[in-house]
Amino acid sequence: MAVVELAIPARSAYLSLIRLVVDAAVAALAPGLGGARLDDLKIAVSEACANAIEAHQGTYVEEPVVVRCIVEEERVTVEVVDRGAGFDPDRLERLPPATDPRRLRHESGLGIPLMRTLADEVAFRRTLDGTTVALTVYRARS
Amino acid sequence: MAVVELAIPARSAYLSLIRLVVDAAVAALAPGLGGARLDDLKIAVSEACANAIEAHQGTYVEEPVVVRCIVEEERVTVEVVDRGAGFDPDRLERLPPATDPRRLRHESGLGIPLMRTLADEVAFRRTLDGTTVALTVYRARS
Amino acid sequence: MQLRTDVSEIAGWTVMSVFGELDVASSPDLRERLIDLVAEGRTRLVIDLDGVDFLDSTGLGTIVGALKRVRTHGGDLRLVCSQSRIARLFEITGLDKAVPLQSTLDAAVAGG
Amino acid sequence: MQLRTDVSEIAGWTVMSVFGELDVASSPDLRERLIDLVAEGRTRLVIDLDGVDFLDSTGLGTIVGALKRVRTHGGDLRLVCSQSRIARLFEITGLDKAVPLQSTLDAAVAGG
Ligand SMILES: Nc1ncnc2c1ncn2[C@@H]1O[C@H](COP(=O)(O)OP(=O)(O)O)[C@@H](O)[C@H]1O
Ligand SMILES: Nc1ncnc2c1ncn2[C@@H]1O[C@H](COP(=O)(O)OP(=O)(O)O)[C@@H](O)[C@H]1O
Repeated sequence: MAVVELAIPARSAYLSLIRLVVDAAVAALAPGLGGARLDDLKIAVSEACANAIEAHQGTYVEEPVVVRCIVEEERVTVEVVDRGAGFDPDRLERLPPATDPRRLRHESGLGIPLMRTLADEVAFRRTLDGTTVALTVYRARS
Repeated sequence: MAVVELAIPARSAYLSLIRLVVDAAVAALAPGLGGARLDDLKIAVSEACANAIEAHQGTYVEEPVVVRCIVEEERVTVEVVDRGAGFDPDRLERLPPATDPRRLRHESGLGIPLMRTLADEVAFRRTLDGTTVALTVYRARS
Repeated sequence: MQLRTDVSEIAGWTVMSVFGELDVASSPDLRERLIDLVAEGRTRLVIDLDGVDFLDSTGLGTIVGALKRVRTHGGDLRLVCSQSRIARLFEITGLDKAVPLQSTLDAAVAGG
Repeated sequence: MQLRTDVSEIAGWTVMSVFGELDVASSPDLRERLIDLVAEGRTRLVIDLDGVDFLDSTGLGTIVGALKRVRTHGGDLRLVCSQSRIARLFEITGLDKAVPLQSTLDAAVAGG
């Protein structure tokens, strides 16, 4: 198991750097993970980090967000750790289907649905001082 | 001041990733720092990290090495933090001049001299549990 | 952030070509530019995403917003997206059903 | 690591072209390959560094080692290095005085 951890200011301007590091870290640590799967993981991580950064605005804006890449034999997990106020992922508003005209009222709310589709596993853990989102992609599965 | 911190396994295979992250972090945080100065800093950081990784071999091989990029208005500092046994930088063997035939007996020992030339400031700090090397490059100076 | 847009007029359509990474850092900027176009009365819009290197959910949301705005003004929105990496995100969110993707600019501005 | 070497014979010289990052992770590998060449009696060596993207002190040390080994066997070592980023490291360590740098392969194999 190899772990690479990045701590980064809670500002969206750093998302690009986070994606670059996740890309390079996973490519170095898990060369087996194909380009498309790595792209999926990168988008999911970017979404989780955007939410973590958002959760730090206000009180925790000076606290870094932590991104931890954990590479194991059969899977890659990226944990995104924040110190925000937390939330209940089971109580989010559901978006209307894309064919429903009311769908157009919603410009946000697509991040967690995207994470759930792009990663093989998504876990939201409430921690003592925030939220940890763990995104897992299996190396063999597609 | 913006701080980006990377914790990485103590293996030389990760040096390439460290350089990439330092490059991307400094380019994102300190766009003013020119390409040549950034190259210099990257080499100096790579040397310091190679030493830190070397210092972890044996007892601390499972402990990560930490690389912290600190970007301020007028300068960029990269700190390389290890938990190795430490050393005295003032008691290193001096290499013979390059024109001395005895120079060819030394295949190593060029890392710290390179750091000292490439960075504007180099500080070696003995910490409670290892060494921290701080490499600083000023933005305006050449 | 690193987002660049070019605007041109082709066959009665206003084409906005987007270059760079379209994420939560850069989407607000794109949103403003699209709002400005619609405010100028340019409601027949094509957004060309072929220069986009990265797209996240706020980028998708920005496009949903543009679609809503042009429709409100009796206009229309079309997307150029030949990169499968990017097109995939419209497919998995079902948004390709709300705004069809065209693989070329020619196809996007064809047929009225 | 990501290090590739090609070996060819030109005008009585054995030319080893090095591609990739030459750091503490990859230098031991290069060192072995250079030792093998000298062991085969190829002691008139040119190392072409124009494909090197990154060089650290162990890379420099590996070249010092090769110089020592070819000299011990009555041979010689020349370097091709037209990239100023890389040449600079030889200059600031003074090693350009021990092994002169040539900016082209032609110049390196010229003159005996
Ligand atoms: N790490 C987090 N901490 C606190 N709240 C969060 C976190 N992640 C997501 N949320 C909440 O869940 C909501 C839905 O998130 P998401 O699906 O990514 O859409 P969006 O970010 O566009 O609103 C967010 O608006 C936020 O209220
Ligand atoms: N972080 C460190 N911890 C312990 N010892 C160190 C550290 N950095 C340097 N040293 C010591 O200083 C010596 C000289 O370092 P350097 O000039 O980089 O050359 P080299 O690494 O090639 O020996 C090393 O061999 C090592 O003994």
